[in-house]
Amino acid sequence: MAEPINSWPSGRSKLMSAREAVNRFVNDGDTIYSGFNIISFALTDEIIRQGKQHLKAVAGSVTPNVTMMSIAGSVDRIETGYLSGTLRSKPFQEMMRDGRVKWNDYTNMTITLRLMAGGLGMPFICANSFLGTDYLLEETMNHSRSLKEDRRREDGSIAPPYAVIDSPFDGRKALLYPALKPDVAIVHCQRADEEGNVQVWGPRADTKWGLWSSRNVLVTAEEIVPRSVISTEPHFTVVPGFKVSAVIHDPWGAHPGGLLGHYRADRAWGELTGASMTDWNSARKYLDDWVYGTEERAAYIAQYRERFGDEMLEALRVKDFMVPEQPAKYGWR
Amino acid sequence: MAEPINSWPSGRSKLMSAREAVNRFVNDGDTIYSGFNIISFALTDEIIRQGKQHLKAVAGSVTPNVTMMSIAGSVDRIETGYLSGTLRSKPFQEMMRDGRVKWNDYTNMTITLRLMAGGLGMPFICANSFLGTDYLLEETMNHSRSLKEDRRREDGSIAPPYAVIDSPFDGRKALLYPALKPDVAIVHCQRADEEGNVQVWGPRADTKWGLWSSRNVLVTAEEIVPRSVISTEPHFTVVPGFKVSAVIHDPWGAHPGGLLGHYRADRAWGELTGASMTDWNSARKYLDDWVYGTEERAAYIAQYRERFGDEMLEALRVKDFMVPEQPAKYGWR
Amino acid sequence: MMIVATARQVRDGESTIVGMGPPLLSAALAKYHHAPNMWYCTESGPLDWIPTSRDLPAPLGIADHSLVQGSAMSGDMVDALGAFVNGGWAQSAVLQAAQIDRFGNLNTMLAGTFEDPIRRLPGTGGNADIGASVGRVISTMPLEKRRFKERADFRTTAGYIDGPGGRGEAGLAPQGPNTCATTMCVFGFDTEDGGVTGSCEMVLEQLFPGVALEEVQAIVPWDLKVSSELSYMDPPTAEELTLVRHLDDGGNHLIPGRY
Amino acid sequence: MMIVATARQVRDGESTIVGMGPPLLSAALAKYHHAPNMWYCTESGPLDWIPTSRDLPAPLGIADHSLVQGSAMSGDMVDALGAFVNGGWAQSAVLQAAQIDRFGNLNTMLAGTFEDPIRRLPGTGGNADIGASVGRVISTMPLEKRRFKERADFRTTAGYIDGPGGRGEAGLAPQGPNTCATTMCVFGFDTEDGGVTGSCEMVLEQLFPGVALEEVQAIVPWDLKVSSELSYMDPPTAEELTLVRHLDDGGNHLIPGRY
Repeated sequence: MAEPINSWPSGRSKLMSAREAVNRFVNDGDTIYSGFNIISFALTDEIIRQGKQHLKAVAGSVTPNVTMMSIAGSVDRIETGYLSGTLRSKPFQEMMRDGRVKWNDYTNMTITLRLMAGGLGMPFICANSFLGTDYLLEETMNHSRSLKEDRRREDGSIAPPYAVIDSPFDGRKALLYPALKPDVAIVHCQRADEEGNVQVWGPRADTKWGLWSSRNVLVTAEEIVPRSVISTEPHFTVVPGFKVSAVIHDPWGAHPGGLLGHYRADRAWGELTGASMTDWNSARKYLDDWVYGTEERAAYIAQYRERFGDEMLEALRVKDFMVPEQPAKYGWR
Repeated sequence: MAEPINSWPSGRSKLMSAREAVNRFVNDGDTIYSGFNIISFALTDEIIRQGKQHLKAVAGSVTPNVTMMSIAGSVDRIETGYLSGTLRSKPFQEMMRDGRVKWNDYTNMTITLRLMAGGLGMPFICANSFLGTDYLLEETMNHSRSLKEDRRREDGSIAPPYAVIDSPFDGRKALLYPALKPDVAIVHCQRADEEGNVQVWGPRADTKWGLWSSRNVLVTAEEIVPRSVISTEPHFTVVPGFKVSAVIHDPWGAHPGGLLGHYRADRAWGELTGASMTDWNSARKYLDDWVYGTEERAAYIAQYRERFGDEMLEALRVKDFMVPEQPAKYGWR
Repeated sequence: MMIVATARQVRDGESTIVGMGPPLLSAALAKYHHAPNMWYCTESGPLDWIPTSRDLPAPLGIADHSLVQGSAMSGDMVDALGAFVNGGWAQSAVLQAAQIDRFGNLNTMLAGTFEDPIRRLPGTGGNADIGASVGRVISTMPLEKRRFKERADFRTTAGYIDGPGGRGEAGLAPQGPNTCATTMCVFGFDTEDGGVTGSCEMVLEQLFPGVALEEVQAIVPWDLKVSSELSYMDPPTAEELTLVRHLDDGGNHLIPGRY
Repeated sequence: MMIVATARQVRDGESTIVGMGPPLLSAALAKYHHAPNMWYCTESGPLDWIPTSRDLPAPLGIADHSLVQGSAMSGDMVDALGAFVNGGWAQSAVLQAAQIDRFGNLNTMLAGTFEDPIRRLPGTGGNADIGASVGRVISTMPLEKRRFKERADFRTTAGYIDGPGGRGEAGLAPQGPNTCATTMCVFGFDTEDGGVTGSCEMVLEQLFPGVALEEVQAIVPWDLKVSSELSYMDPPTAEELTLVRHLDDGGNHLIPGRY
């Protein structure tokens, strides 16, 4: 299972711009872990700006950033348990009907476990989730817009997206799902240091295994902190520096999504951007204005401030913090 | 995979004495997750005092407490990756040779993964670890002191301790290990609340999955804290209250082992107790004096203070604490 | 009414996995009202949420930041759907779905057929994971013709599958009675012992005040079983109604005509 | 000398999983001396340990509390052995073992045969997990007759198994060159490309100062390959020796005659 380690820049610093990171580490055709809970809209926008193509998006649930990447022509394949924004977006529904977007379905848990299996170097992992459902029907597994080509084996045959075997231990049915090993992960996090030690807290969903399973990890961080901040709270680290290819300092990188401890989701703006994905014209207008029309996250935020006023943005900032009643004691001598 | 939930006392409090906990929740013949990193010597001693028999001890590595339980006649079966104390203890070597103690071998990782599989409701899990080794030889898997009877299937045949199959996805060899679901887990932790929310920090080894996979979880806690202490640092919780059967307030419950943030391992005393396990006479003398001769952890500690002086014990206390340089911000509005 | 009817199915002392949408509100209502000791858990990781103040609204999503404050454990999806649900520790679940069928199978996948869908729905999320492992699934959805089908257009989440013995044959554990709470009535399932005997069919158990049996029968497309103890649900109390409105701060959950 | 010889095999910039015993000291020496940017990780969970002060001794165990202070990540065994090692992110490993054989297989299981053991050893710990997945395994043990065998009494940890192609046949990835550092010399392995070609046999590469080739040959029981570039190892520097003694505070690692 040992695979070549991703090479990192000389020295330990991986600090760079989103532009450089996407340029160096995202290739056409890549499978991309695109986040579930804390989304890097900063990196999403950059992928669209650089016109990356034929990406496959994977995550427990894929979120509005995937709808956006699909409409912009960057994502044409999806493996997930939940498609947020499907119902409202006519362009997205259209692409799923006519086969411009292909997919196979999983669940929140099975995608998470498939990422975990990829991260742990396992070929597959077990879960009951689809026993007794229509997912196991041949016409579901290999429907006309399914990812058959992605599952082609060396001998030309097509591997199934999930398979039932008899357990060699107790003979009972076991349903297996293949490991997922994305080429690249994009996420936003509360903080990281220059070396790429990434810290996330709050509901983590599939973040940790999305990062461990991906060959290249690109992270936008709300704050870049010294190593000593990381190592005095080492329990918040989800992946250590050697696992990370690029660290980008992009405050508000999750906007219009929220970031625990920093800002609430911008629900009004999220509604608006979501609404603009409902048809092709408004979607293109949004992309022109807010993605192609801005050069980086800082420019996007500047434009937001300019159009709506600082107050609109600042009103999202979290002001009320939870304080540990009795901080855990770390000490050994 | 849904199994009956362990019944808990009415109300949410699970606070009780070690005596009550072991009496209610440990049965002869049980498989017991006995800890790897933070050992509950308090519960170990109580199990020996109550004369529990035919227990099977499992953990990534089993530690001196298992040697002790074996010599005392409580443990006669072991599944682990590492037997600490094997080399020095003649009684233990003797019992392994003459079949009084039976075992199958795994590794630190595969036991941890087997516990994880048990905790996640999976029948088995994959790992390469034994490919190309003598563990896969028939004479190793079913050696004369191996746990064949524990692996007997309903139809009378013997299931293997690990099995190689061809992956239904890519056809490559995959080595499977069966899930482990202990009947009971015993561990010590830094703190818990009355409801059984257990918090552990520092190197956790296999603790989390040992607790999730076990039907009954018995925890001795260095400190019993209010719920609000738990919920203002919810990231330290390894299992929530509904997963726990008994919480015991037993300060110094890990002694002579150490507890991060509270006390260092008592290396001198650990050496002495380890040395007393080297032959039957000194082992029995130790058990009479320190296990059967004390009624509970508090009595053990009182006896220690009496014999060696308060200073010996107090010298182990941790005095030097690490302070978060920039505490993680939890806040959402 | 649907929110209240669903909440009343949530029992005190039970560990519960709460799904997206109206279930978040129903379970919060139960927690504030009659089930203070239920364990309120969502799939993104927060386990045992106890709101730190009665002023707090219900969470808006399964990863709502408000769930962090007051939770006993902040884990991830492996902990919540893997260890808690698949590991067999969730005693009940509250889920929404687009369709339900005669044997309690849920559909959150599509309307129509796979190759010619009327509409592609978002997918199962955690519902299939939960349906496979949780004994007591409480589903909730408006009582509408397109939602109640003799066979779901697509079975995303196993109920009793094709009837008695269906779960065992599929490789799943039998499960306890399910419930489906709607905008007009509450259904149970005819299976005393969890899918082994009994018809495993949906059974009408409670009508909302003012709803006639025939109205329900007109919507449900198969020959609906009716409980011999069919009763009218007690109307929501003033306390329940006040709590629901308070918990739905901002009106995000209570979409007109759909609760 | 063995400690120093082992430390010299640890490269700067490499992510390394460090095993129990002397490896903890050797890797700490490397970290302090020539490899400040190696990632020092142990299997119980601490990843990327950077001692907060040069006064600190080497950790005494893989879960030593001193590893918490200064580590970038405090995970568990799933993170360390699972994600880091089995996931393919550990570039090298430093391990102790009781026996090694001609093809670099390690034994930490027993001396003698399974049914009639001379001694039951503690078992593999994480060694088998590491041997299956890590490319560059640096093992370390005293050069003694009972430890060097043509075939290990029990193969707990896959080296090149039976020789060229052995790993591929077993279902493992081929691996890079191993190293074995002893109390008298350093061995490499005859496999340029990681177990595909070459004899995959142990090759004597460096002798400690004052050790004669014949002394080594007298201990190793098979016809030992000797590198055409056989050299004498540079003696430990004053700095290395000072560091070792400082790091072995309390004398727990340096057992007379076994380093």
